[in-house]
Parts: sequence; structure tokens; C-alpha cells
Amino acid sequence: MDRPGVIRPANDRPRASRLSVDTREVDGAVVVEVTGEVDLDTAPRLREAIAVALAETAGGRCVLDLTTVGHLDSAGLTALVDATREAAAQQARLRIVVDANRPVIRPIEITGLNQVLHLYESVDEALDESATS
Amino acid sequence: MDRPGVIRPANDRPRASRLSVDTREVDGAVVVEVTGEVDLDTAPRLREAIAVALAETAGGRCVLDLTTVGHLDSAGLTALVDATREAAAQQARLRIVVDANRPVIRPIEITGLNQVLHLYESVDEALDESATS
Amino acid sequence: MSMQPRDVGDSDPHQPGLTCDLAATPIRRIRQLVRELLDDHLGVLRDDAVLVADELVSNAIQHGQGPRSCRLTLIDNGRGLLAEVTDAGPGTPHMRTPDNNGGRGLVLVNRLANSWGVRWCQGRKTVWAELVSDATKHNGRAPHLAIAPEWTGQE
Amino acid sequence: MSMQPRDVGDSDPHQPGLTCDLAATPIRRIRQLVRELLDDHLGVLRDDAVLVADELVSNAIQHGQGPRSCRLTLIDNGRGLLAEVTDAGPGTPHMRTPDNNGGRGLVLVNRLANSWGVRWCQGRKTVWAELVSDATKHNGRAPHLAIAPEWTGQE
Ligand SMILES: Nc1ncnc2c1ncn2[C@@H]1O[C@H](COP(=O)(O)OP(=O)(O)O)[C@@H](O)[C@H]1O
Ligand SMILES: Nc1ncnc2c1ncn2[C@@H]1O[C@H](COP(=O)(O)OP(=O)(O)O)[C@@H](O)[C@H]1O
Repeated sequence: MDRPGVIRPANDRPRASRLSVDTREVDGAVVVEVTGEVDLDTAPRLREAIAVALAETAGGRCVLDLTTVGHLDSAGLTALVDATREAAAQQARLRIVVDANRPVIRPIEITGLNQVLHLYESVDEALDESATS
Repeated sequence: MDRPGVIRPANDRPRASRLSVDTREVDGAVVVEVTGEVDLDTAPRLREAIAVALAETAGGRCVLDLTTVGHLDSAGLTALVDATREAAAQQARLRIVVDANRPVIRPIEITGLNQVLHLYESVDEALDESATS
Repeated sequence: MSMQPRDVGDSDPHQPGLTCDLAATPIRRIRQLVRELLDDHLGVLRDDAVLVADELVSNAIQHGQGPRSCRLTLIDNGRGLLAEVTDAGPGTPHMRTPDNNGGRGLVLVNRLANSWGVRWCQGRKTVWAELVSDATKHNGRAPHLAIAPEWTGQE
Repeated sequence: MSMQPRDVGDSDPHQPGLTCDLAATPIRRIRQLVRELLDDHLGVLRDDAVLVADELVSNAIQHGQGPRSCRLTLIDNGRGLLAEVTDAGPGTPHMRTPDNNGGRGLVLVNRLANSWGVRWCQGRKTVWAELVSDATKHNGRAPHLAIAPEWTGQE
């Protein structure tokens, strides 16, 4: 299988990863609920969804709910780091809900990003204005 | 042996490589005859010997005889490349005699330096003013 | 049972494993295959193996050149995985300081795998990683993490 | 007969080979040991093995960190050599464009060895190279030599 008859370039390979994004407004904050797998193929969609939500909140609050994400790799971690930086640059807040969901919390902790991302245990906690990460 | 009682830094390790350098003048050119092994430990001595010879010839001709060198590694190759460049900068000529001596010609050819160094088959040939490499 | 990384195309035919052409196999499928190969009860090791294989494949896609292939082999009596990803690109995989643009793939591989490496053979390189369940993971002791002193930083 | 690079400390005790602490062993002695291990009649292969081992050891001394060790193992029924050099430094060995300051060590290793690589295990790295007499050498076909487009140039 090393030498396929047709060599496809990297941008013409099959992509099948699943990611669904659901955005709703709660108490003036935008809650982005992500379900599925965040990887090289889907990370751009996650970035885009967060960017749109941040634009909608206009300096407000965005809550990213990752409790139903089943896979998060380094492409996803980069998206989270960069979105957090971008939110700060816009004077907005990006709060990430992970609870104990292992496929999400494990890569975050192993790369030390729990020190960088604003992590919360539940959407309610993240929506609580007085709560700090 | 991985964890010796005393960890010596790299500059305090044993060196045993042998290199002898013999310099003589022939027809106004300086002939540097090198015998032994050119490696990380002895390459500085080779550099020094060439530098002294180049200084002595004052824009003239230096012939480096490597036919009795039994080992030449990348540290030696770098010394040869740099000395060749230095000679050119001084308007001098550094001609290197290698004949078919395998431990010398093989690393030179494999790294493509036969295109860069001025190589000759014998000291006589290198001393011949009309010869070009 | 062998714990030795195999040469490209030199895998033991008696070892349960499989090879995929990455031009035809989505990353998602590689993750599925790792999950199918490794037993459920391996828990964290299985999740880690999925992540490690995903990172090696992602790197081959992003930084490597085709043809690209991935070989997954059960090791350690089915309690471990050897993931090998081969591409024809010239670059060398190396740990770098993570930043806003990435750099966490090999940090994850280095922390989650018991050993990993690169081998060059006939102009191709294979990046491989081994995870086994019984060996102690080396968390935070790796001196070569020192090259990433600001790896938790954002900018 | 195995052609597989071994894990650090995982060498087959039945294979003839030896390990040296590089804090106590001169580079010259490593070359002598390679010559003693490999039979005279191997000719060029023996010279090449001497050079390859020398380059790996030189790199560990120049770019690596102690403790440094070198393991030499006969492979392929005594007709080949596996040289493994371990150090604790964080840097990653990589082919670079040769210039007046160097960069020819791994070019030589890549051209003379049948395969070579790096493996990371518990915070140490091992750079290894295998030379075997019966395999075809791949001269000039290695695409990753393409990273050194001006490697014959002087400046
Ligand atoms: N298969 C590969 N081919 C070439 N270079 C690679 C490969 N894998 C990794 N690298 C190099 O190693 C670096 C670090 O990889 P990684 O830690 O996964 O971070 P990232 O891919 O986000 O840069 C990459 O930036 C790249 O330069
Ligand atoms: N043992 C090692 N530890 C860390 N880095 C290494 C090691 N070996 C090689 N390198 C890296 O690979 C590069 C290329 O090595 P090489 O081709 O031998 O050329 P040189 O040593 O002359 O620079 C080195 O400059 C160094 O950055």
C-alpha cells in the first residue's frame, strides 16, 4: 500500500472526522456546544465557530462546552490556545467547560494548558459572572 | 557504564588520537605532510598547521599531503573546507594530495567535496605550477 | 515478545497488525483501528495510543511528503501498540517550544509513549512510538522537555 | 538474524557486542573496537563502519550531554554492525546544509549506513546506525539529501 497507483497530495486525502457545533445565547453569553472529534480535519471548524461566537458577543462572554467531545489532539489544543489569546485581545472572555471528560482533559493537562486556558467544570459555573477559573 | 561515579564534562574526556605534522619548503612552496588520524580531537592541530603554513607562504603555495592519513572524519573535512576558503581569502593556494588513499578520498567524495577542494594525485603534481585541479 | 521497533517493510508477519495508505485512509479511521486493535480494558493506555497514532499521522500529513503510510502492530502480548508512520519528506521531527501555532504534537507523543523515534532508510523516514501497559510512564522527568521552557505560555 | 534497532538497555545478550562509557573511552578506541569486531575481509564496509561510529560519537561529544555511552553490536552473522550512541542532551540530530562550520557528519552517516535513526526513551536519546554488507547502498537517491542543495558549496 506504500506505492498507490495514484499519489494524492495531502490536501486531497479523505476526511471523515465528525464535529458538530451548536451555538445558543444564555443570559447575554454565547454558549458553543461542541460534539465529536477535534483533530487536524475539524480544528478549522472549531476555530471558525469560536471566532463567530466571539464576534457575536462583542466584548462579552463566550462559553465553549467540550463535555461531549470524544477526541482532542494537538491541532485542537492549538485552536483553543489561539482562541483564548484572540478573545483576550478583543477584551472578551473565553471559558472552556471540560468536566472530567478524559479525552479532553488529559491532553490539556499533559501539555500544561490547564495553566493557560480558563477551564470550568460545568456550563452553569462558566456562566456565573463571579466565578474565576 | 551509563552512570559513572564521576561524570566528566565533554572537555575533560580522554583523547588519544595520533596526528603528526611535518612541514618543509620545496621550490618556494610549503609542503605539509600529515600522518595519522584526523578527527574531532586532532582537527584543531591540522587547522593550526595549515594556518601557519599559509602565513609562511605569504600569498604563495601550500601543498597538504594526506597520503599517509589513516582516518579522516567530518571534523577533518570541515578543517579542509575552511582552510581552502581561508587560503583563497589570502590569495594563496591550498592544494591537497590524496592519491587513492581510501580513508581520505571516500569521505571527500561522498560529501561532494572533490568539487570544492583542490585535489592532486601526488606532491610533485601539486607542486607543478602549471597543473590545475 | 519483541519490543523492538521494526525496519520499514520488515514487520514480523506473525504479529497482529495492519498497514494503511494515508492517501486513502482518513485520520479518523486510524483512530478507529487503534481502538479495535487494543482491548477495551486497557483504558487510559488505549486512549493514549489513539492520541499518539493520531499525532504521528497528522504530522506526516502536515510536514511530510507522500507516499505516506501507517502501520499499527500489537506488541507486548496485545497489551501495547507500536505505531509507525512513514513518509518521504526531508524534514526531521523534533520537539519544539509550543506556541500559538502548535508544537504540542511531539510533546504529547514524548509524554504518552514509552519510547519513540525516527529512522531513516532508503530516503524515507519512519516516525514510530511504542506504548506498553506495564512500564512506568516517565512524566516530567524528560530532560529534553527543557527545550520547551515556556511551553505553557501563550506568546 | 535481527536487523532491528534495539531499545536502550534492551540489547540481546547473545549478540557479540560491547558498551563503552564515553567519559572514559577516547574516540580513537571506539574506532579500534569497530575494527576489532568486524572481520578484515569486509573491506569498505569495515572502513565505513569505523567512520559512522566515529561520527555518532563525535556528535554526542559535541552536541550531546553526559552521561554518554556507545554500544557496538555485531549483526547479520558478523557481517554488519549496529552502532548506538546514547546521551542525555535535548537536541535532535538532523541533517543540515553543510557549510564552513560543519554539517557533514550525518550526511556521511546517511550515505554510508543502510538505516539510521534516533529514539527517545526516558529522557535519553540514542542515535543508531546499521551497516550490513549484503544490502544495496542507496547512493544519491535519498530525497532528504535535498535539504542540502548547496552542500558542495563553500559559502
Ligand atoms: N513527519 C514529519 N516530517 C517532517 N517534519 C516533522 C514531521 N513530524 C514533525 N515534524 C517537525 O517537528 C515539529 C514539531 O512537531 P509537533 O510537536 O507535532 O508540532 P507541530 O506539528 O504543531 O509543529 C514540526 O513543526 C515539524 O517541523
Ligand atoms: N547527539 C546529538 N545531540 C544533539 N544534537 C545533535 C546530535 N547529533 C547531531 N546533532 C545535531 O545535528 C546537526 C547536524 O549534525 P552533523 O551532520 O554531524 O553536523 P555538525 O555536527 O558538524 O553540525 C548538529 O549541528 C546538531 O545540531
